[in-house]
Amino acid sequence: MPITVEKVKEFLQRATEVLKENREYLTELDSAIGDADHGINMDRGFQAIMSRFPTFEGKDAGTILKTAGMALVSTVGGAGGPLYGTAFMQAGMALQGKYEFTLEDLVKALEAALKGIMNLGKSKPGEKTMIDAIAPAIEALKKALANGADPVKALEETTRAAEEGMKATIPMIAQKGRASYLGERSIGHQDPGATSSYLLFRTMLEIAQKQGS
Amino acid sequence: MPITVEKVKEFLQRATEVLKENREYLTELDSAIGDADHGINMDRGFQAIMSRFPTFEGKDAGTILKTAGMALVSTVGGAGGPLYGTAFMQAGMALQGKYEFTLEDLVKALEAALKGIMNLGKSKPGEKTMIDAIAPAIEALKKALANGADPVKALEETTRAAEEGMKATIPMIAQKGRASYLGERSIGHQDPGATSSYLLFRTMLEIAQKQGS
Amino acid sequence: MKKLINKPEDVVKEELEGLALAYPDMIKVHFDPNFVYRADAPVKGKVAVISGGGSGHEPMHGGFVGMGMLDAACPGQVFTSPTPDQMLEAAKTVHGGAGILYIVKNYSGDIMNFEMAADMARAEGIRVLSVIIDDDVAVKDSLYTQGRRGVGTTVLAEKIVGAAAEKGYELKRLAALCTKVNLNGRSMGMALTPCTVPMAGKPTFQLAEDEMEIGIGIHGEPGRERMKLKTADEITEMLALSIIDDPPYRRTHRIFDEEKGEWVDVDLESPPFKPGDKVLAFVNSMGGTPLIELPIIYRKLHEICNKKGLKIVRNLIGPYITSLEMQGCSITLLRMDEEMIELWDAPVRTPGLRWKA
Amino acid sequence: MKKLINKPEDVVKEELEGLALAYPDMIKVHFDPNFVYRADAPVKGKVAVISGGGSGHEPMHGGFVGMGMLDAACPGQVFTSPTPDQMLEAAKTVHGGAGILYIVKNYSGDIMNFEMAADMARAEGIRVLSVIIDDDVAVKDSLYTQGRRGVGTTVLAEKIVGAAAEKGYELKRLAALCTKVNLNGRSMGMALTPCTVPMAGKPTFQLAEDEMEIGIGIHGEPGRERMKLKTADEITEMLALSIIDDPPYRRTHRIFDEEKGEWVDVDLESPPFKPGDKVLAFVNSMGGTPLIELPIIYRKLHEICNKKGLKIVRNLIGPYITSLEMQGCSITLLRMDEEMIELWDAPVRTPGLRWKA
Ligand SMILES: Nc1ncnc2c1ncn2[C@@H]1O[C@H](COP(=O)(O)OP(=O)(O)O)[C@@H](O)[C@H]1O
Ligand SMILES: Nc1ncnc2c1ncn2[C@@H]1O[C@H](COP(=O)(O)OP(=O)(O)O)[C@@H](O)[C@H]1O
Ligand SMILES: [Mg+2]
Ligand SMILES: [Mg+2]
Ligand SMILES: [Mg+2]
Ligand SMILES: [Mg+2]
Repeated sequence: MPITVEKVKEFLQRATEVLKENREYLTELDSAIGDADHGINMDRGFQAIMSRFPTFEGKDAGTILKTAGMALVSTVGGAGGPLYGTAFMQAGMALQGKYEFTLEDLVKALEAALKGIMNLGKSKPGEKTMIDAIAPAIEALKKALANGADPVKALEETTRAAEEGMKATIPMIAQKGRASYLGERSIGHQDPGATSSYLLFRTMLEIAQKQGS
Repeated sequence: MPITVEKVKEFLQRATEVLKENREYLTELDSAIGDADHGINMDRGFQAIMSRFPTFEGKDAGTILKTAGMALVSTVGGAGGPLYGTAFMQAGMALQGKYEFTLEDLVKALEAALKGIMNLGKSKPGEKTMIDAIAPAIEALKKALANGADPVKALEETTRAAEEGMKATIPMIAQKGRASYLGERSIGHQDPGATSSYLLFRTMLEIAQKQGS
Repeated sequence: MKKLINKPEDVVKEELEGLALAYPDMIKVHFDPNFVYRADAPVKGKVAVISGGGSGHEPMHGGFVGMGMLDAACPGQVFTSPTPDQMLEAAKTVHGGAGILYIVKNYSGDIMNFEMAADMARAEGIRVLSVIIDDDVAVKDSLYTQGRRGVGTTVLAEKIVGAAAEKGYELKRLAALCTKVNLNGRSMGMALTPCTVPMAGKPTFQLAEDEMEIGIGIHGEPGRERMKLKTADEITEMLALSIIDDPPYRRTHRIFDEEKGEWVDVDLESPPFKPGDKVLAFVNSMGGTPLIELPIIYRKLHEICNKKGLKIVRNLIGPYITSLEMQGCSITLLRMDEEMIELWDAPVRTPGLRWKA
Repeated sequence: MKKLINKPEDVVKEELEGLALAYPDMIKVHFDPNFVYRADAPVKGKVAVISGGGSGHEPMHGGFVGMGMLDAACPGQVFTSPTPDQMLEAAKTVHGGAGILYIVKNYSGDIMNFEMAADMARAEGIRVLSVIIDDDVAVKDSLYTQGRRGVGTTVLAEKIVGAAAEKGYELKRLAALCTKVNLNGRSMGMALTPCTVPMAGKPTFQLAEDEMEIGIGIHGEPGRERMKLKTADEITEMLALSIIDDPPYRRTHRIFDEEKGEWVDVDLESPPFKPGDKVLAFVNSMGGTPLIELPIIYRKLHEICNKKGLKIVRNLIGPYITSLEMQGCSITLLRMDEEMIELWDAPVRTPGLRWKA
């Protein structure tokens, strides 16, 4: 069963809610090793996506995601803004013109997103960033699909991998972003960007589960 | 038995100790209705008097008190500095040239001191200031002497009147000094200047009692 | 108590040492007694303008010494009036032969110490006049108090009078100008947090997390009223309206009558603001308030002045008359005429205020 | 949280509105996207200097827009880098035909957003170069971090580069000058208290009554090390020696190569200080520190520089690059040559820094 553009919109709406609910939580995480704004930033960015919603009418998934990415770039600021903005724009580019797409297309879109983040952020896994949630999640999705898992099952594994990746940031020493200035003192704290990434994957799963039911 | 210049010096020394001991207390009182410096100011001023001590050698009571007053004027600042400074200088003027003096002379000196304070401060009893301790103390001393009380007895009554005057400032509304800006909110707090004045009278008594023993 | 200091008793001395090292082209510092004075003092033939007061209000007054403003400033201990010998020595050092104007804030301590200093300077043959600044509308009556405190208008008076002295105003004209500035200026302040005098070691008052003090002075003393925290707009409105709607204010000042050779009482009245007035709007930080907040206050003040028909022709925004690390602000409105505007715009070169020089 | 604000989400907008009302002769403000720009922009034939960064550091950067300093400043939300569209629109508005220099502090967010903006501006046919400021010696290595943060040297670079732009330096020469300033400046900061981002509502870290943070940045983030409170002299010594004894610092910057038309990596090295160097000494308040404390720091810094053979030829003392109401300070030393001294002394007229104009 293909993923429709309606599901993409539903995902963006639900993600906006989820990020709003987790605004304080993400900000709290960012206050331990950063500058206490990640939740505020993500919330502001997704509110901006919502304000662009009327323009999504009749548009393909690629255009919608690119618009969302541009909204993030121009309202979030900080590190999160350009990184998530680029991620959504790259994913949109990969899904250009599609009103329906498969999980295989999703993998391509996510890979494009990750590559965009790594290029812009000059970063790689293991540096205590959002990448540590995103990279293993994509790997898990690919593996599940290769093993012939059904969509919901595959996204369950993706989400689990994102969660594990997020938790794996706790013992890491930060090497990118503001947290890197803390050196050893960044150990023991979960990365806020990895956490917001996990929340986005979880939201994807939630939408898929609804679809399933 | 006359009061000797040695007793004056003893008084200044002991007053310095007493004010140092009460530094925090006076400052605390001043923080409730003023600017939290009265104890610090008085301590600084009397330390300065102590540093002039070597010059007191062989001098008469009047010269010593004038020197003490000038030390206060030039080191205390605030309202307390010129007021106490003037008081000591005026008292010194009244005792000019004397190496010994009577309680009657003391009354004249205290009256001169009070007049100096009232002139400079444009103030009168009932305004919640040091005057509310000093004026009744002088009255009590005069009355005791008129009644033929012995010196220690007379100074006991003086000190008691100073203490009562000090306590009587508690329910007053301040009309002079910084406390006046608090209006009604100055009610319920004891005036720091009245308190330091009481402490000086109590020290006078203490010296007289030693003399008596 | 958390402060960037060494020993509490050395704060003022070390601050002055630092000032002297930092601005040798503008000022010099004399110790024992302490005062800051113009590097090029005495300026021959110019009236010397001297102010002073407790420390803890930086940059006032030491930071306002230099070309176009003060000739000398006498800092007392923190929040404690300076002593007469400071003002006397400062006067002797900067006297350029044309007399001295003392600008004195209306606190009993400052008044008494400056009066003594003026008498002492006169005894040494120096002409001295003094003008008292009493602009704080938080103090309602003058009958049952020391009268209004001297706050924000002091800074503006020092700038305007300093410029006039530089231009060659003679002593009496200068004193009259300073009085004019005082009668046309009104201020009011508020605090979100108290401050701690280094020697005292603890805050002078306590405020709950949702409380503020309205009508505070500048000495860390409690204000007239404690109330629940309000928004910046509401606070600005409270302060601004207290100033703008303040009725005529009468009081008696003791000034020195040179003809009679003695101190005499004069009655003075501050006229209230009225639509059409040109004003200088001064938004002042009490020291600890983030600078991002001051334009927020100014924005509302501008709106209120507009509504009330007052035209803001000049402004000053920043920490200029502070109370150590206190968070809060004060507003001063000064009615301006052409003379005052021209003097305000004149060059000034001091550590704390500088333009066109 | 106690602040002189209305709604936390309106802080930046209302601050900008206030700035626009207060300084119409110096600056204008554009909203959506937000930027502050010179009232007389575009200045024909002059390179336009643009900076930007999170808000909460006032007067930086918006307060440094005006004659002799910045042409535009792009404020993000509090402590959050601005977005590329702000820098792009600012560039289009102030471009006088001679290109744009972006001065960027080295934070991942600032770098990424400014890079995107530069690419977008170039796509619209505007010549853009950017220079990164990374002067915070509290960050030891550049290999395992984003490299050193941009702090106090930014203010000095904006003044010196702004003066050079005013003098007519062309774009490449201006970028080279800015790089020179960066390579010769070093800073370090400390905090006695944290600060509270209005939108977050509580302090970013907690400090006990007897603790301080050493090596903090300017975003209310915790520092490198927490330690027991020390005296002003000890703190000054720690900061100053960290700066003066800092070894050569190497790092790689990504800059735009106009010949190749692409971003390339260049290796840069900051030479250490050595006896005989002339320096500008900058003592900065983090925002909430009483101004009386800064000369106390300066006094000790002067002594240390003397001892180390560094000659202080200019100084700057005050709250210029702040972290809201944080109490604490930072020290910056900038090695000066004749060109830089002359540019430093040139007239400047902005809301936050002003002389000779
Ligand atoms: N160079 C980078 N590459 C990838 N992710 C990064 C990079 N820098 C920061 N991040 C991510 O961004 C998150 C912080 O985002 P946010 O708080 O919005 O921005 P800022 O750090 O500018 O305040 C970090 O938790 C981290 O996951
Ligand atoms: N005008 C005055 N006349 C008499 N006493 C005064 C007057 N003004 C203030 N005082 C006294 O001075 C005391 C305060 O002294 P101090 O704290 O040293 O000075 P300041 O108020 O300048 O800080 C008050 O408690 C009061 O007793
Ligand atoms: Mg952050
Ligand atoms: Mg007091
Ligand atoms: Mg006092
Ligand atoms: Mg941020």
